[in-house]
Amino acid sequence: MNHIKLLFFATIRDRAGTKSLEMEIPADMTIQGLKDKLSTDYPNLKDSMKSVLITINREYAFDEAVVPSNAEIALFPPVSGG
Amino acid sequence: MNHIKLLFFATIRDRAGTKSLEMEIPADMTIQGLKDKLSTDYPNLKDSMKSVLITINREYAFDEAVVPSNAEIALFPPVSGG
Amino acid sequence: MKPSSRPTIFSITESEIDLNDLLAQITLESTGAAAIFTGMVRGETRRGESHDTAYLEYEAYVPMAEAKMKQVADEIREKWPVIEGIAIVQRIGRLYPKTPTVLIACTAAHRDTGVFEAARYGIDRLKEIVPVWKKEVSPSGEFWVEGDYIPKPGE
Amino acid sequence: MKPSSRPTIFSITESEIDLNDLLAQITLESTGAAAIFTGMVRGETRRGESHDTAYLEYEAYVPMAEAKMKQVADEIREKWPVIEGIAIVQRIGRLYPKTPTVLIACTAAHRDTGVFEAARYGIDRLKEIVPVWKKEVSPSGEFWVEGDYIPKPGE
Repeated sequence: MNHIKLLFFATIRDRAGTKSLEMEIPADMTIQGLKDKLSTDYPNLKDSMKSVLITINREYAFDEAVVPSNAEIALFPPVSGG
Repeated sequence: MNHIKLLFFATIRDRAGTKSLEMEIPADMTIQGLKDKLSTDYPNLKDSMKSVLITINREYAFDEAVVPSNAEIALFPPVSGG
Repeated sequence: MKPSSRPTIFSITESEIDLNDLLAQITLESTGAAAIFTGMVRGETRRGESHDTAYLEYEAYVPMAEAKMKQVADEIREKWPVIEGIAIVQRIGRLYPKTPTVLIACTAAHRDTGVFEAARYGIDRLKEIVPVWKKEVSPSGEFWVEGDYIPKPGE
Repeated sequence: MKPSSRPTIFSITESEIDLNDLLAQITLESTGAAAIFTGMVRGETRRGESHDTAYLEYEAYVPMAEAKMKQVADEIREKWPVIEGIAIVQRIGRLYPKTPTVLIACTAAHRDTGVFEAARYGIDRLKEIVPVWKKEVSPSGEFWVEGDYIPKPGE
């Protein structure tokens, strides 16, 4: 199992009800797998998983990427700064 | 005769040796006529009269314009601000 | 000029954006021109659905946002190698109408070598890839403003 | 918005150019974007004949320069009617390297409606028709910088 840290921002944080979580995941889990797990474990997040942006260690990541151990994973909607 | 005020800037002022002059000119004198008069009266200015910009009452003026009475006439090189 | 002598400033801050100070920090002996973009909180919006805004609440994923600002600066330098200094600053927290919230400034020796285009590119890219979000609070409620850009792999 | 409520600032000044203050003066409740151009004294010039500059001495035909700045602002408003505020400031006197000498700033509700183009147009026009001149003083002597634009009737 791999230990990872999750960070939530903006609408995703509001739905998760928390800014961050730590969890253990299987060593070969992909971003898609992580989304599926979050949809199951946190039903409030299910709808958000379709359009969420995800980063691994502060770089944008995509469904097929495998989540490395001790990764900092962030989940957020498309950015709206400026 | 018309009374006018002349203002000189930048290189033209350096050559004229003064910032301003007042003079009387014939009532029908044009800008071209004024340039000719200045070339004769102030030989130092002769070379400058080819490329000088001239304004009448703070608007750009051209050779055929007649100089009105009490005009404020300015003579200067192409601008270089910024 | 060595690339190392070209200042690049990028920061997420809760403090007021000081244009005079930032401009001075990216002005070199060889600098003759600067193009600066700032965005402000609009109190009255008339494009799209007309509405008023009491304030905006900005938040950022700070370490990633600063890394992505550096990436935007790197992209600017690659596209416009003559750019001398770059400043990219995003203010966060509760910001009221008329307050500058973001600044992109680029300097160069001359104005005709890309400073305007570089600043424009900078703000466009910031709004695509720098992880900052704003919640709009108005007399009638509050809602998150959502962007629509989906970064591509490698961005 | 009534044109009368749109601020237009134009001035020839011997004082420091304060970007923060000028930006605040042209920011309305409906403003969301500003493009600002500033020019500075270059201490080192490498384009054309490479040379160093100790300082520049600026002079202006003040009342006409301010009238022509107003004309530049009017031209901007005619070409980009969405522009909200405009500031055009030229500093004169003895100015040393790295000092901002000129500023053109334009504000609008959104960044994609011409603010960048308007600011660029403003500095280009200022350098064509606003009667200001600069004398360059360097270790090797001094000379007047001369422009090359000849205004047309009506300009």
